[in-house]
Amino acid sequence: MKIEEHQNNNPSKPAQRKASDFKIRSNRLSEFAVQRDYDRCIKCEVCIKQCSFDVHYRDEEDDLIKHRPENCVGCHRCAVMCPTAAISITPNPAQYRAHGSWSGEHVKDINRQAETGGVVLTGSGNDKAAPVYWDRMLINASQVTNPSIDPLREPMELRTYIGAKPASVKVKDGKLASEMPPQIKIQMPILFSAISYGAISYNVQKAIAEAAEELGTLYNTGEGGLHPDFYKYKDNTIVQVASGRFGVHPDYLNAARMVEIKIGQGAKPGIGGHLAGEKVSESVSITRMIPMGTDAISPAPQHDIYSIEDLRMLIFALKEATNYRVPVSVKIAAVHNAAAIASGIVRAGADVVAIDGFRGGTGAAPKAIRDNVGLPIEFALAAVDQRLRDEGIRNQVTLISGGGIRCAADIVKAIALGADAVYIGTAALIAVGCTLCQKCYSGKCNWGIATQNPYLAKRVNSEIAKNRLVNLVQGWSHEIKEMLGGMGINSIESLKGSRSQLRGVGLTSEELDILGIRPAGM
Amino acid sequence: MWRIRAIPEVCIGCGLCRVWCKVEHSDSKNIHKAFKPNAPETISCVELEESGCESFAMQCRQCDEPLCAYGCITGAMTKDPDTGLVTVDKKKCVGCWTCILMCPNGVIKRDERNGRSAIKCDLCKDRGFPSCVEHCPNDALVIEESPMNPLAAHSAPLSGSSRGDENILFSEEVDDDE
Amino acid sequence: MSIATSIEIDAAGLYYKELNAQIRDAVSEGALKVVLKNVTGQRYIGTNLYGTVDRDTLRKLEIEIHGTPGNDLGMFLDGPTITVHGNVMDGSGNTMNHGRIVAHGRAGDITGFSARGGEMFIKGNAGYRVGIHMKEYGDMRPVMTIGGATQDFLGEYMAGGVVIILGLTLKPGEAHYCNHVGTGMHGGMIFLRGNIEPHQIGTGVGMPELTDKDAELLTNYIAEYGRLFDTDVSEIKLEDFTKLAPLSVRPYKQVYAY
Amino acid sequence: MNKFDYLIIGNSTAAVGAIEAIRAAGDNGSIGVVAHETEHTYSRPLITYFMAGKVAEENVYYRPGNFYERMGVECMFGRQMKSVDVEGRSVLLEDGERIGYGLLMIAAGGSPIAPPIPGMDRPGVFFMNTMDDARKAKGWLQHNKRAVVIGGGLTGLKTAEALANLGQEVIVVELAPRVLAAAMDEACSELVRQVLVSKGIEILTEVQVTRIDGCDDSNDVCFATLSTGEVISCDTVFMAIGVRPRIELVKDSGIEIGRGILVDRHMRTNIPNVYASGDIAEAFDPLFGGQRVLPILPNAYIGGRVAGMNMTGKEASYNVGMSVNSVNFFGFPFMSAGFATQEEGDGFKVFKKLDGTNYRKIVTRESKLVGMLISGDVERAGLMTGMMRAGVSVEGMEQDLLDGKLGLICLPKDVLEERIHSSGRNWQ
Repeated sequence: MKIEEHQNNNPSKPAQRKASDFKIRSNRLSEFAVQRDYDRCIKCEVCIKQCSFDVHYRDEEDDLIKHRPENCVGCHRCAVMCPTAAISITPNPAQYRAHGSWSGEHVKDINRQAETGGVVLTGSGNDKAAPVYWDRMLINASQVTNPSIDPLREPMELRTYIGAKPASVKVKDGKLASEMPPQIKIQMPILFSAISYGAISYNVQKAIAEAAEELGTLYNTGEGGLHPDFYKYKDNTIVQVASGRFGVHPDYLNAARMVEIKIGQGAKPGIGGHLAGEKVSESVSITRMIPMGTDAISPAPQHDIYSIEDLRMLIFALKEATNYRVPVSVKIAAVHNAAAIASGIVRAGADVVAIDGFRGGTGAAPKAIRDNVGLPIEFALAAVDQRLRDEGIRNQVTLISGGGIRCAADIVKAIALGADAVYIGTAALIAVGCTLCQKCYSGKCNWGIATQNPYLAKRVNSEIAKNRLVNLVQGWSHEIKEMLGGMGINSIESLKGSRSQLRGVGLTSEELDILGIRPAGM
Repeated sequence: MWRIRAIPEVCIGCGLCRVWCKVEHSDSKNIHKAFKPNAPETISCVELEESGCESFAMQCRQCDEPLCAYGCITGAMTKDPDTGLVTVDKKKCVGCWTCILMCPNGVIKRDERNGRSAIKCDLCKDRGFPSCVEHCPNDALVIEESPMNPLAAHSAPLSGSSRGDENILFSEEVDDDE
Repeated sequence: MSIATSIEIDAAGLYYKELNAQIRDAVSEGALKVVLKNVTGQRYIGTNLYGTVDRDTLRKLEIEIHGTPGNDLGMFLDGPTITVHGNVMDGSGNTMNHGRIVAHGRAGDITGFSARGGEMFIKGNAGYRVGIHMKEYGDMRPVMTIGGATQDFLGEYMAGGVVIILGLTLKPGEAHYCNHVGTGMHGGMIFLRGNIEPHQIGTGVGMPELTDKDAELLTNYIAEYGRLFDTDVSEIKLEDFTKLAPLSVRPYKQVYAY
Repeated sequence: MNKFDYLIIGNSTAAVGAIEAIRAAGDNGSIGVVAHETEHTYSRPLITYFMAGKVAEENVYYRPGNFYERMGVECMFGRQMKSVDVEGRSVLLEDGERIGYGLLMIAAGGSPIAPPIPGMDRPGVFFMNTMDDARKAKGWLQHNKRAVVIGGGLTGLKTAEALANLGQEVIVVELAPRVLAAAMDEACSELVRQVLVSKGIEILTEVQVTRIDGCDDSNDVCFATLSTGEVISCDTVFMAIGVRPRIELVKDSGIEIGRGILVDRHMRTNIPNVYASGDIAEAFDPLFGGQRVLPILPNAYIGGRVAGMNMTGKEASYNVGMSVNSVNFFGFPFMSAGFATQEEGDGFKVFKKLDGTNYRKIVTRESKLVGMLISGDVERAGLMTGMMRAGVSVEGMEQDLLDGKLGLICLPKDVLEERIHSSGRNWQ
């Protein structure tokens, strides 16, 4: 059915048109300054073609390339593509008057809202300088007493099994006699986290899927459904079931190695999501199984889950639908009582619990939520792991943590804190080209990542992107092996939950307690 | 032999191929000097084709049956039997532009900088590797390397004696080699 | 090996997992009709049939339930017809793709949640959030016909599909008691027979006139309801229906500051 | 009797095309070339450039000096063929020698048309058909300064340009109402006229030269009398009325002739082991849809190549031959292809655009491009001949074609795909 827009015309009110009806009156200062070295500029117009925000233009009269800095989002595409490095993008030196309490960002956001009356949107992860606890934990290494291992010459095991582990197993004639819950073997404890087609372009999702295939790990479709072309990567696919239930049907569920129920997302705990209708292209519509051009609304809760009991119902519905063949994961945002919730999830029968910290990425989130709601993943992970151990149910789940994993050391620390594996999302997108300009929600991503505009989406060559992703994960895997070797450990299994390998620096005793680690020097 | 091929699916229409082609075919081979306001005009042998969201770069395909060379009235345009490269001898070219009229891809240009001569993609043979391919930011230009088709030689020496049986050009019955 | 195309299973004392496994086995072995006796709250009936037989065969399969099935009856259903001689609980037809659920009784909450296709017929009343986030896609359009009335949040977030509320359980002149009807609705339509006040309807929902196509659709489904439940529907007049449809496919367009 | 596997009559473009094709096919058979000129193969269109001193003598040659040696060809230059014996597979030369062949290709070209004008034999009257003509004229012109060119066709006008470049006073005399009437329409030929006139060339149309006279004290050219009765003084006369196929060479041989030697799409004559190509042949023009003599260089080479291929047993067909001309006068380019002079009607649609000296005209038939004419901005003109050969529909693109805005990207997907991927061997 086609829905027509109904106009409410009030004939009694005479029409008055003010200047503000035609134009948004902006009191905003440009966020960025564009500097063009005219000695270097060759007027090739590459910058003009590369900028979807219409910053650069040719002034025919002066025969010069000029710019509109007020449009610049700081994505640096022009600067990178300029063949003569003639462009530099810097923070605008003209700033609002410095103020200890009212930052320029506050002033800008207030103006934005005063103009539009809307919720301030943003993309990618929390950019505030909240403490990153990874940076305050240091990893141990062996010296003399326990020899370190050289991973270049000696076997080093990063293989990880995703799935619930029974409390005990029976072995008969040297073989496993117990029936095991479904397990997925991955080659390294790194998975690509949920990023939906719709939020990102086809080519990026394809690159991620292919990278997962090549690396022997898994990627997650997010809640955007599975494009028909991507069924061929099913051995490496995690499909998500979220509140929007987009593209969820028996084929989809049975195409996957794992099904994940998405309760929450680190960047926007407690709220749903709206994929704007203009991003619902034909291909996205096929994938999400909704009409083109309509908003794809993911409600805040899943309306069949109002309790842990309801969650159990959905978990087992999915197990029934997949005939108990695949593990079922439940992903939650790291929130204050994450430990108790995780305990409930395990008791509800989930095989995997994924916890997403507050620095996790998003394609679109209200800024107020992204920057102020949730918990650092380090605390949530430590608390969840501890709680599950205390309750004696830690073995019943695989714990995956995500949300701001930036490097191999973060992964080593996460595993030492109790994770079985990590989800990487933003890091993967950076490998593909993302420069964290945070304009994902605009659909105009100049790097071709967070867009459905075919002109922009072509900018990601999935072959190049796949290779970069593979390189990144392989590089990290090497580093993890080096660190393990340094600790004298030859298997990632042995590091799991081994918090004695970590020491805190500059942390309060409460923080150390929560993390379950000792201060450096002790 | 080498050929450059466009991959329209990932061509982003940035035009850097054109920029670097101009640089390579300038006197200075320096990007700043080549584009200086008073520098001699620079010519790109790459044609960036764009229509809406679609784009690709096209340069000489070094045809096995080069109509440009067949139409050349002076013998300046030839296909090298060893490298497969279709080249123009600037000393011989008189600028009649028959090659421009013959090339179905429209990738031969007029070069009137020092006397009239046709100019076309030379695979940057002085440079060793085509600059447009090297500078394409998205691998939308690739080098295809294929064995030289003996029949494709425009003017082959007597020694080449491999006698293939395939039909060639002009023939309705022809199956393309791909 | 041959198997009767109709098979009867006594569900008494069976855990849902065992019951569903038995149904799956029966269908795998060629049963085209499965009759379940003494069903007492077993969940997910019809959910696990993916991959048993080909899609066309699945579409011919009939499951007849005597007793009261548990939650999520026919969740992810993709083909079969389920007839329940009794009430159904919460989440019937949850994320259903194709098929038919006929309940000779009442239905619980979130009936037809997120359904993308198929048909549901509920003889009596239904609970809260009925038809929530129903969708449609291509030629798939779920249609839910409810003989009685429903609780609040009927058709919340509806993105497609059709909900028909016949209001047969209301006393003459009695108004519908559901509030917040169609909150966040951005697709699909609701046909509601009987009185409803504007304050009961969510913002962004309009009341356009019935089109000829609507009338045809209603007539067909009312007739089918009458046939399935052996009910006289001659009293049901098209002019007693209110049609509810969203004013925009982008209800939250204005919420954000760019 | 001397015998060759391949005997080629003629030493110009078509002959070179055939020789190169035979050798490219890896065939080492013996090749003999008989030509009445004594020159190494040279480019006929360049002789006016040579006369004007724009092209050095060594650059007039179409192939390097060691070409015949490298190709293993035995040259019999300065010798005229007299007749062919298709039964006995041999050729009789004027000097009496008989040469046998396995396969024969006749590529003897055309000879200039000599109108019966009194005074044609006077010193100072030249043709402009061979290198020898150009050489002789070049010497003559050193001490003369006023020339009449009879014929306003391509050769005539290129001769006029060369003469003007040499500082001669030039008068072109053309029988038709305008110059280049065969290749161009009125608007375009007017542009050519303007270019020539601006360089001081005088152009007389709808007149003929009726006689050429000497002076009292000399037999040399002195005056030319026009059909109008006007007498103009001049010291040189160039005959550039045109060429016609030298079909008299095969008269009564059994080889079928029309206006030229009739050949099929394999450039084979009615006699199985006799081929013909170049200006002497009357070959298939796909656009025209029939046999035509098209004496232009690209077709000569391609025809020669096709003949060469077929002679070695590699099947190839001549499908791309159509009329194409690219010429410039004093640096100002003109191009034409196919039905360039066609006007609206007879199922043709014609679109024109004149902008200063830039002229564009396209001709379509059943929405396919079948002709074009461009002056000035000739950038990417090959796209259009490519479209003509590919036979793609240009419906709706006419304006873009006129504006020169059309690119390959506008081609139908399958054609474009072929262009991007093909190795350039199969231009239908």
